[in-house]
Amino acid sequence: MANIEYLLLFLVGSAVISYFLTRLNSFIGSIFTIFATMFVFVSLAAYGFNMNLDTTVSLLPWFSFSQTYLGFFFVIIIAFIYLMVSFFHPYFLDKYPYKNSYNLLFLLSLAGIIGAFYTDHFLQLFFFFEMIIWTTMFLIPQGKSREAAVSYFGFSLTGSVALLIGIFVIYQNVGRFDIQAGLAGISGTTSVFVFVLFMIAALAKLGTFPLHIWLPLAHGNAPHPFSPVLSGALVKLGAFIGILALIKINPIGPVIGAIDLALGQYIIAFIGSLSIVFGTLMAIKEDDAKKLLAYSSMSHGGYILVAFSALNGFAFAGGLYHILAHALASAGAFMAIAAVARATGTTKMKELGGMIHKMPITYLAYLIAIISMAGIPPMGGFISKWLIFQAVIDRGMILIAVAVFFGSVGSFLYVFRPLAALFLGQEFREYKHVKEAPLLMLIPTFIIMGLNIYTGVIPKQIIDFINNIIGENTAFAPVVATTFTVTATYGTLNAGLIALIFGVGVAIAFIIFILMKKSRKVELMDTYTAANFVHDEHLLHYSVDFYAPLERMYEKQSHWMKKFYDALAHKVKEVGKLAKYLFMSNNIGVTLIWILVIIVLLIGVVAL
Amino acid sequence: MSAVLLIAIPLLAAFISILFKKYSIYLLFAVTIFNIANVFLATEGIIIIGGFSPPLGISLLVDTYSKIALLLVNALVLVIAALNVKAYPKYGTILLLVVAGLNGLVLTNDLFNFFVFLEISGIAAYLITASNKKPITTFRYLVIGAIGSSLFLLGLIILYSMFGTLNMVDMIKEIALNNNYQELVLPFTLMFIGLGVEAKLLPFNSWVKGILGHSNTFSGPMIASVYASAMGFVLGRFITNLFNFEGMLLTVVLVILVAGIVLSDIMAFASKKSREILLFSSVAQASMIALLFVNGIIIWAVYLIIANALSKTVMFMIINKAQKDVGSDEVKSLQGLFANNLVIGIIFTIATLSVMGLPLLVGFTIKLNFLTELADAGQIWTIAFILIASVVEGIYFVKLLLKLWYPEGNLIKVNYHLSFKLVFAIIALALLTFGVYQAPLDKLDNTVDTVMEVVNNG
Amino acid sequence: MNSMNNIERVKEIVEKVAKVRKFEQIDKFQIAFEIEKNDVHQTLSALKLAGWKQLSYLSAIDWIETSKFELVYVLFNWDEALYIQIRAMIEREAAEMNSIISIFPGAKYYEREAHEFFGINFPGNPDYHKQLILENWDDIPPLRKDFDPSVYSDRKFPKREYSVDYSVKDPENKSFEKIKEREKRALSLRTGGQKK
Amino acid sequence: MIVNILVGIGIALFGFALQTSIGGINRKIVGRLQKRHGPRWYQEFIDIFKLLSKRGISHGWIYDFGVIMALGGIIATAMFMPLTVDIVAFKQFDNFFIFVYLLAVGMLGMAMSASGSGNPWASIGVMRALTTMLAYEVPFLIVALTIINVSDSSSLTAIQAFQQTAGNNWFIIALPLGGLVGVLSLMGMLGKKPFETYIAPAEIASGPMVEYGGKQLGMLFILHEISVFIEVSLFVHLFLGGASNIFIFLIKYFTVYTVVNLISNVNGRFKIDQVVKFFYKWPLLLAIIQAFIAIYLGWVI
Amino acid sequence: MKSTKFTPVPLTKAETDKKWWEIGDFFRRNSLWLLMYCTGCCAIELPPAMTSAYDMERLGMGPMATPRQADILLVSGYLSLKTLRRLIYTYEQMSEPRYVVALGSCPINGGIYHDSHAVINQLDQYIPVDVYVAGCMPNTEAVMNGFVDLMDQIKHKRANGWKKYHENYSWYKANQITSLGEVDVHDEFHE
Repeated sequence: MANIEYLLLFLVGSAVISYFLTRLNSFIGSIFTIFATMFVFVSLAAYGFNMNLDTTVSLLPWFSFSQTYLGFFFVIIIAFIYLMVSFFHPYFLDKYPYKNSYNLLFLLSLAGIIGAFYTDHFLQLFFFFEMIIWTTMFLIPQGKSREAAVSYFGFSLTGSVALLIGIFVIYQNVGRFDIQAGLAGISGTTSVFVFVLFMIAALAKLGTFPLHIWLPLAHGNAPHPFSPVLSGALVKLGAFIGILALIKINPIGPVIGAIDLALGQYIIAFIGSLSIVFGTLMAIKEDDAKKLLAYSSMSHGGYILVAFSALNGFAFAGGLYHILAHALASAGAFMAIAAVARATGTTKMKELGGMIHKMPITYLAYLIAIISMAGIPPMGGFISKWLIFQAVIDRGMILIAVAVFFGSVGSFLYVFRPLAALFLGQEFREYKHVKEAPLLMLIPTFIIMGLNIYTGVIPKQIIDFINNIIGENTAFAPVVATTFTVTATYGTLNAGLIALIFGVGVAIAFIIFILMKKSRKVELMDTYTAANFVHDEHLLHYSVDFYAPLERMYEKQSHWMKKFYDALAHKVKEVGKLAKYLFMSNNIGVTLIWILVIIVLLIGVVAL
Repeated sequence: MSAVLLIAIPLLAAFISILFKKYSIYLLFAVTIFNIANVFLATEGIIIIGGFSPPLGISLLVDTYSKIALLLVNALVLVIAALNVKAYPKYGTILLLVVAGLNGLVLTNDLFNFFVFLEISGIAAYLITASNKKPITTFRYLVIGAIGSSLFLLGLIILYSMFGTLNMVDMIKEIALNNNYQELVLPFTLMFIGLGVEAKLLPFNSWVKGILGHSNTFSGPMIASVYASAMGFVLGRFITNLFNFEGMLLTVVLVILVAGIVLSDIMAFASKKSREILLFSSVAQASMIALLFVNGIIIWAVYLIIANALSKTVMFMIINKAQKDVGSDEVKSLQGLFANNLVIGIIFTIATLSVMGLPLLVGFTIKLNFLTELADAGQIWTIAFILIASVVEGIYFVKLLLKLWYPEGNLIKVNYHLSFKLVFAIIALALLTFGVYQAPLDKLDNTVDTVMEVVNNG
Repeated sequence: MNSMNNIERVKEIVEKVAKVRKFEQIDKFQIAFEIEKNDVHQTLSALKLAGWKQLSYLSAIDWIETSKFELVYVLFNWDEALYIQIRAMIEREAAEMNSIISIFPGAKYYEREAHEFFGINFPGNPDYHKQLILENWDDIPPLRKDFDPSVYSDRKFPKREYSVDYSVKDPENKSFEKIKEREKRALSLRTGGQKK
Repeated sequence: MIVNILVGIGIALFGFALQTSIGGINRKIVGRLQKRHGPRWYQEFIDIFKLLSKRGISHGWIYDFGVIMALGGIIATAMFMPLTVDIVAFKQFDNFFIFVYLLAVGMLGMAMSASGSGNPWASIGVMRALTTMLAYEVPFLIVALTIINVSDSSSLTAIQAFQQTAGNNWFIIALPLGGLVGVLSLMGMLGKKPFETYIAPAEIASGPMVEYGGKQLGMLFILHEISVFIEVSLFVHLFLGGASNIFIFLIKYFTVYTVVNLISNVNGRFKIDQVVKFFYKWPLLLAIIQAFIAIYLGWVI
Repeated sequence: MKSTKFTPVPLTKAETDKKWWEIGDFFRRNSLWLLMYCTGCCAIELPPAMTSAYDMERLGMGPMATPRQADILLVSGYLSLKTLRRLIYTYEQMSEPRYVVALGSCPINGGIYHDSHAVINQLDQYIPVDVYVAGCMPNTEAVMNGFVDLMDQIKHKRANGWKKYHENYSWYKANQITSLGEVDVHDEFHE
């Protein structure tokens, strides 16, 4: 019987041990981290599924833990992503300035995550949140930029501060810090206040529209093995708070007649759709592969928000399914890009091309990840998007539907850009020596590929677990699902059948291919160039400004948000300088004036 | 071993140490160790000196609150003096004066006597800041300090004229009888401003930028942690017992304090020099402490004073030592300070994280608890402002930390003496253990300050 | 502003700068000066200042009899409609002419072409010797008069004789003589009357 | 299940044969339009089989795998397509979104093998194809949303049945603006002249197909025929009330394809950003207005 | 008396291939795609061939953009050295079986440029040519006739220029090298 408290202490202990082990030799340290995360994941999976983790507390008396299906759903996904990514550590750690602290902070943040999702006390939730924030904040600058870590910390801190103020507002009204009771206990204007504060926290952590500046910076510049964790796992914390705010608190504001949805929920859905559109447009324009995937996580965060704010059983199930599918897909994609970056040293699409010839397995991993990310049938992304579409259509939210459809089609565009610019196209001379990623790195890629397909073809087990969550947290009807099919308001989707028929189609095409004559092998440079003799691969590789005509249309508007936040920071500095001038001036007279002002103020005030 | 020795011995030693200059610093060590020992042995309660009855005679009040203050002040002075024994050997006598003055401040129950000790410690402070080699800033500090203490005296005189007694306990009894609060506003404001100047509250502390901005490894910690914590304790005692603000006065004081927190954090956000960042952060902490006392959260204010004093000593010492070796305290020029002294880096990070109030460190538990208490007191807007200020604080501290951790261009050569590392490691360890293991913090509670007890039952 | 006084104006400019060996008015809008080889640079810069900002063309003519190359610089003025040709004779053996890139940067490719087709060297032009139009040329510059293209054609391009198997009704009809006559005339035309 | 699969394959084959012959007939009609004879009606068959008989070239395994995956995806989509209300391979699984997204698999396969061929023109062609898809897809899906919301099911057979029931008439009449948007996006989907930016033979040497020859090009022609069959029959089922028996389906199919083909033959070709600007101006606006009217105000003719 | 019962005679591998090849020939000759390599002045004859006057599409023929897709390489007019180099590169890029149709007299014997240093005299020294259409700019009917001849040749399995190119590849290459120096050329503009 695994005890949550022992797991936490085990993690903190193994974090310290891995610190010293990595000081010895980074390979051994990383291997130890792999085993530590594996132990945690296995014990969570073994005992967590049927909810019999022991939550008694002996060594740390002021902590209190409780098991919920919702919490377990998040923990198992994030722990799985941590395990998969830890396989990458042995090969990446030597390049980082403070490599021995890397493993320490990695395991500490995992401990924070397990704690955050297993606690039922608001302050402990905040305790673990803050712990996750500052541990991950120290991991990001090991990559390329310091500014990314500062903006990540700034936005996450705003989020968690809003969360804390919300917690205290609840405490003031309900008098207790219990999560379930607290959220249920509030109503009227305080629930609006708490809803707004919790949504700020959710938007900041999810990296959706208004508070998304840190997302591309942090994911783009984080160390290569850490961005899958950042986008696959840590973004999901925001989703968790989003669920608390959107589902647990009863709907906010007047109900809009046409789509009978509360106004608060509709505003969040609108923000979600804004972030889908904005994320897609920015991703189409992006040249750095990791920043592109960051913007895609932003747009998928928008999907999750739309799903949870649609207040519909299928949308809620679709949202949870999407969290799982997106976590796997974006982790897979980021890991593929990390493998490429390790081999070539850059993630810029301008400098890369033709990676498929040297790294075919990484290519397959990336292909399956983006098929799921774009929501195309055989993979998990399609089922979750299908469920969300059902809810959006059922409610008839037209503007949200425009954004959701734009996002699903646009995601096809920007996921294809790295595929074409990075993997396909001409093979550059300077990457001739590049070899496929080592075996230890391929294990997680294979596992995630398998899982992507599994979530796409057999939705039953996942839908059943989601039904537990629905039963536990909401009053919606559970989603009916047999082994291969999922039924929603507008008809059933037979995922297994689609995969089977797809297989049949490919078989037919393969037969046609085999019957005909064998085609002549021709190397890549021998292409039709209107008979010009071109000898340099770079001239024949089309990857810079891939969607140039599309990008030109919204070139100017794409920097508004960044300018807004820079201006905000600048304004705060201005106020600081003004205050310094007012209060900290060098001549003593100013202080005297302030003293007199206060005295006169008080006398005047009291006397009147 | 009555508490009077805590004041008498240092004074006596101060005069003796003038005779043999070289050994004055070792005399200081002896006196502070004696004081620390004496604090544990001292008997609690009111101590009358010279047999005069309350309205005239000088009396001391000893309770756990003042014991904690004494312990903190003497320990810090010992540590700081020990660490700077090579750099600043000749400050033995002045330090003895400091110890005498601050002990007096904390212990005295007689308001006029409080003013006297305020003057003694002020003079000692001016002499210490003289070591900054920046006479203009010390002069500015001297003038504002003098104004502050004279305002305090003016307030005291008004009170004396109204109630005829100088003894704090009697004064509180008299005030309790007098029902007209209008008259008390003027003296309380004057005394609050007088103490505010010394305790670095926002509108009155323009001297802090000059003093701490050009501080060194000796004057920085002394002003930023020893004096700050002493004045914090004293201000706390006055606010909770004497002033008990109410009505319009309370709102104005609250506005001053909250504005103090938010504005000083924003000023820190806007400053480029690392020492300026630290000094504005300590100004913010001072206003926070005063705010807690105003809301009657005594025990968490005490812990905040202790934690802030310890972390500020560590941070000021590290930054000042680096500034001395590098020459300028611009954050750009200190870039990559921790690249090759890792231990110091970890210690500085732990101290900063504790000041910011992040988990696993004592700062977090303190912040969470005093916010809960504020929530109990129904002050949601104050919580909101404190937390918004903590966001700004978080951002500028993280910017500072990341600049210090990650070098750009050539590495700077700063080495710290082993003693530095040892002492700071102990402090950092304390911050960490009390962050994780919170049981001991819950042993004490608001009854630490027994002034009201003494007032009620004689 | 008719072109007559323009021509007078141009004549003065050129006479001031160079010794004009021959002046010729080709048509209403085109005049030509023949000057010494080493006056070319001054005249070109003078005319450029006067408004003839564009070097329209630079070509060479191979006078094989007097073994001279004649370089023709054609200048064009956007404001007044008047073409000016500056002609200069240079030696045919080891022909050389200082490059005018400093005056007209556009001349870079004309000089390269002149070198490729005539073999004239242009010191001062950094890459005049590089290949521009002809690829892998392995014979003397083709536009020289002493180069015979048909010899080159027979040498380089493999040829097979077509079997003449077309049937003609009466073998003696005059079409044969007509064809032979036409071939002889074409042959004389092509070789400039040298070969009978 | 095997029977359904065989029926599906039959439908896919029928679709291929139907579209290829109708394509041939249309080439003759266009010929007649331009006062010339035009090819035989089975010319498209001959072209395809000629291509399959030639020995093409291959640029590596992704070049071939992409084509196989593309054709496989498109055949799979065609297998789901219902011909009439009762001729359908998988009774209640012919969901509308399967067609939109399995077409995307076909598109992805072709795009992958085109960029895998290493020719910059192919990548530019793929980029233009994806951008055009982004343009015409969103208005079409909004209209589909209205149709699904009104007919209360997303399975094509149910939508057909809804339109064929006595009370209500075809969606092209019931939702007039939706019908107009449907036609425009159908032309975008088919890649017909005004929106034929990605097979622009003059500009980018037939776009993605630049490196294909022999059997790969043959397979891509089959893919093109079957995808045209899917798109046109999708239009027929969504807007023209599907068909109760096969002959009505043939007639409707022929009229739709010929009308679209004739429109396309009198049009020039848009630039790629004009296509996107056009689709995001009028069709999207009409689709939203139609959705607003149909769902909120309930005015369905 | 031969038995009228139909007994299937097992065909050998070669016979089945031949049988398939004949069927393939039917398709190849009824859908000939042109790669219009408009080198010289004879190219002006093709628009009328495609438009309503002569309508090439009747024969199943149509213009194609790239050599990979085309069956016929249509050389219309004189071939300078530089164009020949590109023509050979394009010819080798075409998918097999491929045919070459040469319009005008220039590919036959150099035409009016027979004595020029830049224009080659006989095209079939460098690549195998299946159909010549003589005439210094042959009439459109002549061009259409040429195509019909090609279809006829395919029918009777005589249009195997591409096989000849493989068989005496070295001879063709030798001729190309003598005339062109080398086929692949590096110039500063495409480096």
